[in-house]
Amino acid sequence: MPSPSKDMLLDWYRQMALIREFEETCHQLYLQKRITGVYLHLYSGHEASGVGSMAALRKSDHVITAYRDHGIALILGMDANAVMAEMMGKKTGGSGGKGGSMHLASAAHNFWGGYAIVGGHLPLAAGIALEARYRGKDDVTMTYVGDGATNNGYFHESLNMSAIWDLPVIWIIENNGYGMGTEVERASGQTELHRKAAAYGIKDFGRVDAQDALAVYEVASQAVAYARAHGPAVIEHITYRYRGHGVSDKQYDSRDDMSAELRQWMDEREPLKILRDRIQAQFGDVSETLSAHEESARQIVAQSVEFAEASDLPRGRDALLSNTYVGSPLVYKTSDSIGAGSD
Amino acid sequence: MPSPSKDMLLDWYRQMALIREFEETCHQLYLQKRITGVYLHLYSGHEASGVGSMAALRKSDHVITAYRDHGIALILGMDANAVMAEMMGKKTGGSGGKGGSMHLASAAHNFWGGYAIVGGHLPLAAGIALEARYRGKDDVTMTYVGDGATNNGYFHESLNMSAIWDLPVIWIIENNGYGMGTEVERASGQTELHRKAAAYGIKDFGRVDAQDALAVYEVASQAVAYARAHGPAVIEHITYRYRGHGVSDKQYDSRDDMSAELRQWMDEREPLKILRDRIQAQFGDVSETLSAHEESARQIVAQSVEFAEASDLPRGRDALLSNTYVGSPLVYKTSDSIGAGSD
Amino acid sequence: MAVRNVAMREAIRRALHEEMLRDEAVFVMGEEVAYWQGTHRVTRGFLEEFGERRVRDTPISEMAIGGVAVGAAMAGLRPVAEFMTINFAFLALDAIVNHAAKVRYFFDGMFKVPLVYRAASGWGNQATASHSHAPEPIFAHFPGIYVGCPSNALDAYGMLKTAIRDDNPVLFSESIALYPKPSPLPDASDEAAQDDLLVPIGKGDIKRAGTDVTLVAYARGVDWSLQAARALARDGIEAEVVDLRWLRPLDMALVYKSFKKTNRCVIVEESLPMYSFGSEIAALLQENMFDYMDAPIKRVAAEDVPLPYSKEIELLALPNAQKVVDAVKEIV
Amino acid sequence: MAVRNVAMREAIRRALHEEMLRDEAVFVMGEEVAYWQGTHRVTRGFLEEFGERRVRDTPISEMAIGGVAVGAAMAGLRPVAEFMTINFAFLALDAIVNHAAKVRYFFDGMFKVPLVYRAASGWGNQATASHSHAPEPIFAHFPGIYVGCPSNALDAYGMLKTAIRDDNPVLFSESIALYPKPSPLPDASDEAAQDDLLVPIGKGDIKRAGTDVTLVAYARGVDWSLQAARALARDGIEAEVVDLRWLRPLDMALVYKSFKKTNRCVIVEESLPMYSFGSEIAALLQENMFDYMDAPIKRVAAEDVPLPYSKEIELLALPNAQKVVDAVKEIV
Ligand SMILES: Cc1ncc(C[n+]2csc(CCOP(=O)(O)OP(=O)(O)O)c2C)c(N)n1
Ligand SMILES: Cc1ncc(C[n+]2csc(CCOP(=O)(O)OP(=O)(O)O)c2C)c(N)n1
Ligand SMILES: [Mg+2]
Ligand SMILES: [Mg+2]
Repeated sequence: MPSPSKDMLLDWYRQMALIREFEETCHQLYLQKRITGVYLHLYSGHEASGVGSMAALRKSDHVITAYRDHGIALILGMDANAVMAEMMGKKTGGSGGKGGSMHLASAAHNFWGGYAIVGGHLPLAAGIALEARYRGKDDVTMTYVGDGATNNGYFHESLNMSAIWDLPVIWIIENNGYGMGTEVERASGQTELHRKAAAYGIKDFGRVDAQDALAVYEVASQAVAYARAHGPAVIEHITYRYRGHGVSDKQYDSRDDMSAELRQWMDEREPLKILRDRIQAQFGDVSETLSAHEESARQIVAQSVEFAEASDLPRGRDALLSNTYVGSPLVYKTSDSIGAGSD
Repeated sequence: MPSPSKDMLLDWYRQMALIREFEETCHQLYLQKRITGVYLHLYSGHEASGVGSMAALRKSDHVITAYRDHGIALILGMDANAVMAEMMGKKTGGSGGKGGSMHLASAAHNFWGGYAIVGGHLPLAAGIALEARYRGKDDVTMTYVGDGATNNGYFHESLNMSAIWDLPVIWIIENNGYGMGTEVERASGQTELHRKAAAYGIKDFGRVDAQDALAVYEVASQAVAYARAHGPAVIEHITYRYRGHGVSDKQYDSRDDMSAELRQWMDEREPLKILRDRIQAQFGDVSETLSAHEESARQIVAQSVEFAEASDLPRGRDALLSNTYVGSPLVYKTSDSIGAGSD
Repeated sequence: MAVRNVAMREAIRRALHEEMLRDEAVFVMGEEVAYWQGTHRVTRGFLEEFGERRVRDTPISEMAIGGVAVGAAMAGLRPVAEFMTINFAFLALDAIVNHAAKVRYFFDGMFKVPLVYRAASGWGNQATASHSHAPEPIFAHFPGIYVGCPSNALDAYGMLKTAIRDDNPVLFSESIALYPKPSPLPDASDEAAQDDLLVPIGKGDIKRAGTDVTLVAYARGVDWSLQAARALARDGIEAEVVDLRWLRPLDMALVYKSFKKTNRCVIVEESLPMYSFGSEIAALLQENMFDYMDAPIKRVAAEDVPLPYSKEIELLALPNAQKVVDAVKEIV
Repeated sequence: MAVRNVAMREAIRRALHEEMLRDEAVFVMGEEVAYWQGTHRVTRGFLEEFGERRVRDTPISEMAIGGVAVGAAMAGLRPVAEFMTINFAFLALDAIVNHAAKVRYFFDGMFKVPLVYRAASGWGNQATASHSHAPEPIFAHFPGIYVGCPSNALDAYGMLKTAIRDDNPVLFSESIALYPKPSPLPDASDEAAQDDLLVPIGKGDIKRAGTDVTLVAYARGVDWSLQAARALARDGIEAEVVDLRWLRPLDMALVYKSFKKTNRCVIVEESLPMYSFGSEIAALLQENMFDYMDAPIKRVAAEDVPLPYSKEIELLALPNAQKVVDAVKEIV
């Protein structure tokens, strides 16, 4: 693995600043009822986990995740306008306003989506990786999965299938300490989540401090190389969610111990600060560039809000029905006097 | 663990001889179309696995298994007549003729049943163990699960739940090398199945040669003691099925390698012979007693066939409908002009 | 006895609370029921009062939630197992219909399975396609289990208590949209008064009397039906609203009695339209009330599509009172 | 072109085989489809011919079978994923209805999901309660997927080929009881002749013409209906048998056309009766054909119980031709 260049590191910072700005803006918009969906799970605090690991990928590789997907979409290069418009359920949203916060995707970026059923995307990841194996391509599928999700049957069956079929999946367990309100320790008999790999004979790349983008990148690079050549890999990212489980997670701030915990993470393990320090330690003062990135993030996100608010809503029955199926919608109505098949 | 007495060992032999006779008779009856169910999974070859492990239990402990359940029922002391009558779908069967081969149970023996959906009984096992924990009893639940079933989501979720709730379950993986026609190596990324315990932080009691009832007993005793005091335990039993997956497994004998494999197991690792040798090595010639047990097994099973064949079938709509619910059957008919609720 | 307006959520909480006090075998388990105080706040305060033994957080393991409850019930406890939303109960379909509902039958009555599965159901809050179902009829397709779906605080209270006390498995589906809705519930403080409020399994209820058309509904459909009935009354059409309350078993006697009077019927449900509640009730009516039918029976259900995120088209897909009014006007 | 009698199992095998030859993206996966040669022998010989890459044994992991197929289809393959029996598809309900059927909608058309789930369905062979379902209507409740259920070799052949070629997910349910049944299938050896046998999605079929009563059925219900029709003919009653073939979408035009002629209908299905196929068809008929109804529409389905092991009571629970005859006689 080549050590990342200065430009590369600066670009990571750009990505992380964009995510942070985007997520915090979403949070504000939600409080202002300008984003109205009941589910909105933010990636604030997780930035280095996504940025550091996806930096190990090449363009033809694949990425899939759960509902905490805004950051992933932005890292892969999805247009902030399309992402923000999706939050507001607009026609110009990445998913035409039908998917919302939990269902971003971009075929053009090999981003296979955000999924709302815990664990539901894991066999899809294996299936996407299977296509690569089937066709003899050496593209890998990077798959993000929460700590809580590792307790679901989907996790077990998907990882095992990836093992026996040698599927090139990097299973990244984003361990942010909680599934909703449940600590890892209360949910998993094995609390070192990477060790679950042993149950499938999958190569275990251990635990990584995922607030440190460089540490993440290093392990991810090894795992990607391994997956490309051999088969599945597991990595555990230790990270933290800054905004609770989701925006409707109201009790979050009411638990004092949790607030202290959060404060400590923000003070001591803030991913943007850690990266900034790393860059400056190696390359000297780059604060101007970083400030420029922060400023640019503000502009991009502000503009995305304008774009989204100016965009049209999907309207009417056609918009509702379209894309239920490929081809004619074949819509059922109780009062239809003719069916779909016969003319 | 006290070393088992001569009487105890002789009784194990009695149990094993009874099972073997029962199962081989079932096989014949199936070929003669006197047992007609499409599913009939025999315990021949597995005898020492069940006998040795359940010998470590006390009466108030619990047992649950999948569809390969005849042997388990007989070991627990279910009347052979009731078991055989169930094979023939008779009213006098243990499950009134409704359950058949895959659904034997006996509340009186704390035998919670045979279940047909692979893995489906595993959370039930955890639930039964939960009742003991909940009520402060130290009874354990011995749970048998096939190698193939360990790849199912039920396995994962149930074992994890048992771990975080410290449930007194002994998870015995009966690894007979195959799930239907699939070798363990082609089905599980981790082929040392006991190592799956690590994914749940469950105490791993390792692999046992389960053709040797004494070896089985020894490990089971440790695991039972552990479970009673602490929580779940995993044991892997290495065993073999003599009659293929089930009686409808026709290709079984057509695969030459398999037949050789089977022959080798029968020649070198026959559980009844191993037990006989163990007893005689320790206590001298007991061939008379063993022959008597074999003879008695023949009589018991022959009588069970007579009993079953002489028994009545459940007949009529009442028999069909009864025990769908506790209380009135509340049967729905499309043509009913009154419903269940109102009078 | 004082009668107060109480949110349905609160009525459910009260019923559960009383049953836990009454019977030590009753316990709750599910995702976030304990420390988080329940995703829908139904078990608020329970952990503090009853402790970790009887208020059990589970991992995100729906198959195990479904199945552990079966084992515990067979062994003599009375689990109330919560699926955070009914969508996640899809992952437990096998545990529910092939185990909870069949264990008794497999073994010809050897075991009882006195459990309740609670689940929050419904759509309309931009939860998007995989989180937007009211699939009660799917579960009620299978014999061996009962399915209850209350439409107000009083019913929720009486039905849940009955469900917990019954020796059969019950799927108890709670409409998320109705959780905050206040409706009258007596302050029954002693056990006798509480028992008077029990709702028998399979017993429907007339929620509004009328003579011109029968509206058959459950859960949120009752709300839309009552709104529609008020609107229709302004046009001189008196609708009778039959709340079946239980999807299994069905109190068809009540429906037939009403239909004999009105000779017209619209069925209202939140679910998808095909192979659903409306299908079954319409089929039963035409078969058993053929001579009383003055017009085709109409059905109002959700549109036959997955649910989108964007609010406006989401609402287009949902049934509402106006759609009920329109359907009634087609047949009266 | 020679027409031979072929078992439905063999017709399915042939269709699958031809599609695998025709399109390299088509592959099969499932429990025991490869080395064991398929539990129902549908994939007999496939492993030898196509190799492990395209004929993939899976572990006993239904959730993953359901979901891996979705991912592979999104990525451009055309998986034919087998559930050994449809009962096990309960474990994959979420993968099927919340992923396969909804991925396209979530992302507003960004992806296609061209997969087929095959499953062996039905009861009557003492498989007992958890292994005895014909639950196609449950899956067909959900939009986003098609559901096909052939009743003979020719349909099975043409429908499966269409399903594999279609860009939408299809649940293809194969009646175990019909697998061995021979029926005519042309020896279509060239592609054009094969294509002539394709059955469009959602297209029903008249399996017998008649004037006095319409029997609406699918899969095994067609068999019972045809038997009943022959028996009824001896009494001078000419039944028209409509085989819908697809439970989603429904070819109601065909049913209505027949009903306009016969004015009477009995619906025949293997499934449980509540919230099922008969419910939906009866509901649609009474609503859209009200003026043509000369009698109530009758339904013949399984008894509303779990299935017992013992043969005699098991058969009591099952529909059969005599029950169809009896139902017809109540209304003609
Ligand atoms: C099958 C299923 N069960 C429950 C839920 C509700 N739910 C949504 S997110 C979540 C917690 C997931 O935690 P984790 O996997 O750690 O991911 P994180 O939110 O921390 O990123 C739960 C329980 C769901 N969406 N799907
Ligand atoms: C969920 C489910 N999938 C598939 C089956 C069909 N099936 C029955 S037994 C079996 C093999 C199980 O193998 P294993 O767990 O090793 O147990 P064994 O039969 O060897 O004792 C399969 C695939 C089933 N009954 N349930
Ligand atoms: Mg988490
Ligand atoms: Mg096995």
